[in-house]
Amino acid sequence: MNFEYSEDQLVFKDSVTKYLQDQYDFEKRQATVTSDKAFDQTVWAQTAELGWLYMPFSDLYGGFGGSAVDTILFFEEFGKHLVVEPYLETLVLAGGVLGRAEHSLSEEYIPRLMAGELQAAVAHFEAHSRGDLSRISSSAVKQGDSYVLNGKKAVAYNAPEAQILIVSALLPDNRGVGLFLVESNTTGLELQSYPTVDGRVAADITLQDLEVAPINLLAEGDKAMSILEATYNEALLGLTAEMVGAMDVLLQATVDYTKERKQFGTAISKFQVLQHHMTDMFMAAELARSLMYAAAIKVRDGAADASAFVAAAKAKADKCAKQVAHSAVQLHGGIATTEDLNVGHYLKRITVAANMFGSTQYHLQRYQKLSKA
Amino acid sequence: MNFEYSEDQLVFKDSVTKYLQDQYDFEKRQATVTSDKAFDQTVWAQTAELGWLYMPFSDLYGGFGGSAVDTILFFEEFGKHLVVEPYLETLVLAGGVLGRAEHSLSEEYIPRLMAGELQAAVAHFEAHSRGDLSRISSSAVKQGDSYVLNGKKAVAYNAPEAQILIVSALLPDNRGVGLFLVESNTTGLELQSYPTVDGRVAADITLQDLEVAPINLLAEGDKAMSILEATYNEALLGLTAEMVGAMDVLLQATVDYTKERKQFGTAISKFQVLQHHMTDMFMAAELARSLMYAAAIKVRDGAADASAFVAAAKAKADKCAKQVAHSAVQLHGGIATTEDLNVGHYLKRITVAANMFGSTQYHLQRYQKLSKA
Amino acid sequence: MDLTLSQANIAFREEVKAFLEEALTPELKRAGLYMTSVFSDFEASLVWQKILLKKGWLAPDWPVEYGGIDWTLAQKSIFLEESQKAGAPALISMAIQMLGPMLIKYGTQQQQDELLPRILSGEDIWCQGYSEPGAGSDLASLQMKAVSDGDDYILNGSKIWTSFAQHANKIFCLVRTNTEGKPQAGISFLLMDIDLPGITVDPIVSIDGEVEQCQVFFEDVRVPKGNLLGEENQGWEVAKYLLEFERGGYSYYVALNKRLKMIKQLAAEEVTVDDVAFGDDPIFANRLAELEVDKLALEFVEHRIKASLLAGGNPGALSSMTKVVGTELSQQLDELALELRGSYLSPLQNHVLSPAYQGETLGSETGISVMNGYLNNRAATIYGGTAQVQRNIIAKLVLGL
Amino acid sequence: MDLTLSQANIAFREEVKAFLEEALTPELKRAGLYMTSVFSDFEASLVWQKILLKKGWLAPDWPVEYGGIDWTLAQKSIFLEESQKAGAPALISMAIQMLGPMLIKYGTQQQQDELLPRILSGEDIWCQGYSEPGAGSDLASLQMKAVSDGDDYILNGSKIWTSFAQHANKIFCLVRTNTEGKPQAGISFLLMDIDLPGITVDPIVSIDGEVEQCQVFFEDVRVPKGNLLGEENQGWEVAKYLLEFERGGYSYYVALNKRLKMIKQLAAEEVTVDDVAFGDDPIFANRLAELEVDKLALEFVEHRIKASLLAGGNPGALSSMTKVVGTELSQQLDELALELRGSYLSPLQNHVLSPAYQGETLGSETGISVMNGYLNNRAATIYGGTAQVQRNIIAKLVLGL
Repeated sequence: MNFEYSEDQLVFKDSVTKYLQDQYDFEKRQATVTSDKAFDQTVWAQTAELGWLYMPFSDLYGGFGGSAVDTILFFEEFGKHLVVEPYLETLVLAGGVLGRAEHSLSEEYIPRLMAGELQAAVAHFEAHSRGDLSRISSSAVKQGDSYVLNGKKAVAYNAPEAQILIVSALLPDNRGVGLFLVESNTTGLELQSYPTVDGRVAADITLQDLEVAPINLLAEGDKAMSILEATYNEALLGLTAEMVGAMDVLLQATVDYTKERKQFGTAISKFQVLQHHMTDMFMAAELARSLMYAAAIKVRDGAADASAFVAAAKAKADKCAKQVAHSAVQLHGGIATTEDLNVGHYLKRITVAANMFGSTQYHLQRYQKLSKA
Repeated sequence: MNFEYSEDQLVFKDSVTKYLQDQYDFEKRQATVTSDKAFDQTVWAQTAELGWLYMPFSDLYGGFGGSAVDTILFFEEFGKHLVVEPYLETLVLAGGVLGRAEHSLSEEYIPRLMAGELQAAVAHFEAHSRGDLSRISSSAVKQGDSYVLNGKKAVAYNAPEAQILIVSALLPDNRGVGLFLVESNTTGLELQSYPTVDGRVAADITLQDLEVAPINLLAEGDKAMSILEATYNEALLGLTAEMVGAMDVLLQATVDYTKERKQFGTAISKFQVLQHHMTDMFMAAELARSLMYAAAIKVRDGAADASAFVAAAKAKADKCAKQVAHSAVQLHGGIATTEDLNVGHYLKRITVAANMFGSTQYHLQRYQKLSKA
Repeated sequence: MDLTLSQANIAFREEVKAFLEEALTPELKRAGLYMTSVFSDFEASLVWQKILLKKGWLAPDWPVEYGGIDWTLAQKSIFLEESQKAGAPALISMAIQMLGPMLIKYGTQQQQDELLPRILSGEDIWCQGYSEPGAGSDLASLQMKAVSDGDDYILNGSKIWTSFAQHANKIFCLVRTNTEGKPQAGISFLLMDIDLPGITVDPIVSIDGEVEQCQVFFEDVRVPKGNLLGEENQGWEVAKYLLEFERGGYSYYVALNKRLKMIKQLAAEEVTVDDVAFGDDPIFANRLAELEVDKLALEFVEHRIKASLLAGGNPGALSSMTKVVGTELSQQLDELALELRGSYLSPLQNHVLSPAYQGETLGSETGISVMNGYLNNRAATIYGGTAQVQRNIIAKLVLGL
Repeated sequence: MDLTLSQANIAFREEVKAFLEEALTPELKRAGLYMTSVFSDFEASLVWQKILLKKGWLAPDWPVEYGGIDWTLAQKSIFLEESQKAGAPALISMAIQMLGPMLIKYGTQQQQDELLPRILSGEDIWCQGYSEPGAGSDLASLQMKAVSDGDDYILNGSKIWTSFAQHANKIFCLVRTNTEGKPQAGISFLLMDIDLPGITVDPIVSIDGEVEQCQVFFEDVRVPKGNLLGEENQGWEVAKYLLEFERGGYSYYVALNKRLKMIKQLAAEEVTVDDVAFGDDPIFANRLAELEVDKLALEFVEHRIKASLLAGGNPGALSSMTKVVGTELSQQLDELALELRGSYLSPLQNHVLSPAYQGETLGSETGISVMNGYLNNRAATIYGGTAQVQRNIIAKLVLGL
C-alpha cells in the first residue's frame, strides 16, 4: 500500500497551495463574499490559465485526465482556504456529467468549461431527495420530438451563475431518469436565487413546461443513474476533502490561538482539558483523512466497494469535521462566534457540507446497505 | 413540588443506613459472596427483625404499606453497599406479585415472607423476552382440573434459594398469561443453578410437564399482565435506585482516591481532565437521581404516565451509572480491575442491572412508545 | 415527595394561559417562535414589555413597592413555562432582570426613584458593560480604567459582548477604580448615558449575520461619581449579588421544551428517503427519545432546585450543573434539527425571521430558524462562563478537588 | 496512492491461509475465539508456539540468523490478519516479541546463545517486571532497589501487573541502581530466574475472575551483575529501544475485526422484541455501522503508518494515536456485545471459556465470552499508559502544547 501523491501530483498540489496562499487570504475571500458578485471572476480566469480547469476532464476532450485522487488533492486545498468559486458545481458536477455522458454536447461544452468561459450547475436534487439519487419527482413528457419538463429542484448551488444547467426528470414509458442540458435563458426555467450561509449562491428552480430538444438529452435510464452515481461520488469526495482541509486549518488555528490567549494568568494551551480537546481534533482529522485516501483510491480504481467507501468516508468526515469545528469555536470562545474571525466561516461551510447531498446519517445507512450487499 | 422524604421515611432511612454501615462493609460482603452460601442468612434474619420485610406489603396483610418512594429509599442504600441478599427477588418481585394478586395464597404466604421464613423468586422472563413482559412462550394446558406447564425460564435470580416460585405460562383458550405459585420441590421443575457475576445466584428453569393445581393460579389475563407491569415497574425502580446509590459511592471513592494517589509528582485530583471526569460523574448521578424521584412519585400516585417515567428513569440511570462506573475504573487505574477493590464489583452490578429486565435501549424505546401514546 | 400543583396554582396557570392567548398577536408569537438566541426581535420585546406592564405582570422579581409582583416561585415558573409554550417573545433582560434587583438593593433613594420607573416603562433601555476584550471567563481581570478627577471619573477602555448596546440609551459598567490588592477589590459599578462624549458603540456581526452584541469604546469619558451604584470599589459585591439573587432561578428545561416542540413538529413534516416522517423513523425517533429523556432528567434537577429554594434550602451544588447540562443538551438538539432541515440549511434568509414577515419560505416554515439558531447557540457554552470553566467551578466548589 | 497487494503477497496470503486451516485444531481455534484479553489460554498458546516453531514462522521480528524470518512488513501484517481471522490463539508475547529484540540488540554473545533458543523452544517462559505499585503510568518513578554487593545486586521491592508470572520460570526487571540525577538515568535491566530465594509470586484475581497478572515481591534477592542486559544504568535505554522497535507495529484493526465478526454473528442469532434479528434492527444496525466506519478509519490510519514505515518515513504522529482510538473503540464495541448478550451476562461460567470445554452453554455459544471480555477490556485504556496519559503525550509531542 502507498498513500503518497505522485511526483506530478505533488508539483500540482504545490502550485495550488502557492496560488491560494498568495491570492486567497481570508480578507480577500470575505471581500468577495460580501460583494455583490457571486464569486471572484479573476480567480476563475487565473486558475483557468493555470490549467486547473483541465484537471477533471479526460484526454478525450483535451483534459488532463485527473482521477478521484486529484480531486481530493484539489479540494483539500480549497477547504483550507474556504474557496467559494464553483469548482465543485461547474467542474465536478456539471463537468462530471458531461464528461461521463460522452455525448455530442460534451464535445461542444467541455472545451468551453476548460477555457473558463462557462459556468454550469446540476439541478438534480429536490426538496425530498435527501441525497438519494433516485428520489426525484420532476417529470418529462414527449411533445412531438421535444420533451416538456415540469417539477421543482432544490438548492442548486451556482445555478444563478450558470449559463448551462443539467436538469434531471423522469422520462415517460418507464425509461427512468433523463439528464437534460438546458441553457439558463430557456423559457420555462424559473430561478429563485439566494445567497447561502457558506458564502456562495444557489437557487430553487421551477421547471414550468420547460421544452427541451431531444438532442439535449445527455443520457437516460441506467446510464443516467450510473453517471449520477459516479459524479456524486466524486462530489462527495470533494466535500470530504474540503472538510479534511478545513480541519487542518482549524486545528492549527486553535493550537496557535490557545498558545497566545491568556486566562487566569496562563496561556490557555496549558489547560489539560483544552489540550485533550485539541488532541481529539488531531485524531479526528487524521481518521477522516485516512478513510478519504482509501475512498479516493477505490473510486480511481473502479473498485466494487468504491461507493461504500465514499459513503463511509463522507459520514466519518462529517462527524469529525463537526467535532473539530465545534471544538475550534469553543476553544476560541466568543470571538469565533463573530463574522470577523475565519473560524465561524469554517463552521458554516462544514455544517453545509455535512448536510449536502444527504445527511451524515443517510451516508451511514448507505454504507451499511452497500457493505452488507 | 417536594422531593424530600417524610419524617417517617427519614427515620427509616437512617436505620437502614446505620445497619448497613455497621453490618455490611465490603469485606463482609465479599466473605458472603465467596462462601458456599448464596447470601447471609443472618442479615436476612436481622433485617426481618428490624421490620424491613414488612415494608412493601399493604396493611391488608399486616405490612407497613410502603410505596415506590420507600422502595427507592431502600434500594439506594442497597446499591451503596452492594447488598446481595434477595430483597428484590423475594420481596419486590415475588412479594409484589402475591400482594397485588390478592389471592387466598397471598394470605398464606405473605406473612411467612414478612417473617423472613421464606425465600421466593419470579420465573417469568425467557431467553427471548428481553424485558418485554408479554414475550413468553411457556404454555399451560388443562389436564383434568390441573394445569400442566412446559417451557424454559431464563436467569431467574434467587430461584436456587427459593422455596416458592411464581411461574408464568400462556393459558389455553386465549386466556392470556397465567401466574402460578409453585413450591420449589414440585416434580417437573428442573433448575440449572449457577452463581452470577454480581455475587448472587440464579437459575435457568425447565418446566417439564409441571402439574399445578388450579388453586395455585394467582391471576390470569389482563389482571396478570397488570400485576406484572406494576411489579416490574417497582423492580425497575429498585434497580434504578441501586444504581443511583452505587454512583454516589463510586464518585466519592474516586474523589478520595485521586486526592491520595500521586503521579508525576502531584495528586492526580489536580489534573484538570480528571476533575472534569469527576464533575461529569457528579452530574450523571444527580440527573439519574432526579428522574428516579419523579418516577417513584408517579408510580406511588398511580399517574397515567408512571410506566413511561419508569422506563425513562431506568434508561437514564443505566447510561449514567455505566458512565460513572467506567470513569471510576479508569481513574482508579489498574487496581480497579482486580477483585480486591470494591470498584470493579460496582461495575459488575451496574452492568448486570443495566441489562436486567430489558436493555437500556429497550427501555428507551418503551419510553418513546409510551410517551407518544 | 410530591409533584402535584396546589389548586391555587392550577387556577393561576389557567389565568396565565387565558391572558397569553388574548395578548399575544400573531406577530408577537412569530417573534417568540423564531428566536435564534436568548433574545427576541428588539421591537417585539418592547411591545411585549408594555403589554405586561399594563397587565402588571412585568417584574416578578421586584418587590411590590417598586412596581413588582408578589408571585411565589411556583407562580414565576408557571408564568415562564406558559409564556414559552404560547410563544411569547423574550423580554429585554438587562434592566428588568439584572439591573433592577441591584438598584433595589444598592441604589440610593434618588437613583431608585429616577431609574426604576423608566426601566418598567421602557423609556430607558439599559445594556450591560461587564466583559472586556481578552478577559473571557476571567471577569475579575477587567482593565477598563476609571480615574478619579474631582467629582468625576475619567473612563478609558473598552467593553465587549454588550448585548443590545445598539438599542440602548444607558449602560451599566464594571470599571477599575483601584489596581492594588486582589483584582476583585478594585472594581466599581457605574451607571451612565450611552451617548456621553467619548463613547462609541460598534456592532459585532455574529456568524448568523445578526447583530445582538456590540463592542463599546470609552475614550476620556467623564462620569460623575454620583453615578456609582454602591460604594467605590464595591462593584464586585454589587455584581455578585445578582448571582446570589438569581441562584437556581433560571430553568433550562423550559427553553428546551420549546426546542423539542419545534423539532417534533419538523420531524412530523419532513420525510426520510424511506418515505416515512422522520418522527416515525426508528433511528431518528430513538435519538430524539434519548435527548428527551436527558431533558426530562434535567427538568427534575431544576424542579429539585426550586423545591429546595422554596423550602429555604441551599441547592448550590445542583444549581451549579444546570448551565452545563442545559446548554450542551440544547446543542445536541440543534444537531437533530439540522438533520431535519437538510439541504435547506443553506439559504441565507434572515429577513424571513422578522416578526412581520408574511411571505413564502424556502423549505418548511417550521424550520426557518434552524440554521441561525444552531449558529447562534454555539455561543451558549461560551458566554457566562464556558462549559470548561463551569466544570472547573463544580470540581472545586462541589467536589472539593 | 495504491491499495493493491503484490502478486507475491497474494500468494503468501494463500499460503498462510492454507497453513492455518491445517494447523489449527478445534481446541486451538476455541482458545483463539474466546479470548477475553490480549492473552489466550496459556497451554494453548504454548501448543501454538511449538507448531509455529516447527513451521519456522514463530519470530518474524527476529533476524534470520537468530531464528527469525525475513518477512516484509506486508507479510507480517498478512500473517497477523489471517491468524486472527482463522481464530489462532495469541502467542505469549513477553519473550518472543519483547525480550527477544532487546536481547538481540543489547545482549552479550553468551546471553544470546543461552537464552534465545530457549525462548523459541518454549523451555523458558519469561515475564516482564516493569510496573510497580503506585507508579502507574509514571514508569520512570520506579523504586525497586538493586544495591551493589560485590559481583551481585541485592534486590528489594515489588513489581505489579506482571502478566503470566504464575507460569514463568524467568523474569526481566527494571531496577533502580542509582537514585541520583534524572529518574530515568539510574535504571538497570536485569534478567533472572523467578524461583530465586526471596522472590514470591502473588496472583492477582481480575474482575472477570481470571488470573493473568501477578504481583511479584523481592526480599533480599541476590542476582549476579552478569545478569544485566546492557550496562548498569542503561536500563531505560534498553527498554525504550523496544518502543522504537515496535514503532507503528501494532495494528488494532485486526483485533477489532475479530470483535466485529463476533458481534455480527451474535446479532444474526439474537432476536429483538420486535422479532427481528438484531442485525436487521435499524437502530442496532445503525450503531454497528457507525462503529464499523470508525474501525475502517482507524484501519487506514494503520495502513498509512505501515506504508510510511515501508517507505522509510517516520509516522510518529499517526502512531501515537492508534492506542487511544483502538482501545476506546474496542470498548464501544463491547457495549454492543453486552446488549446482544442481554440477561445472559449474569451467569458466572468461566469454565466454559476453557479451550477444551465441550458441554452446553447458557445462552448462545457465540456470546459466551462477552461479559468476561467486556470486564477484562476495561483495562485496555489503562495499561501501557492510560488514555489520558496517551493524550498528554500527543498534546506535547505532536501538537507542541
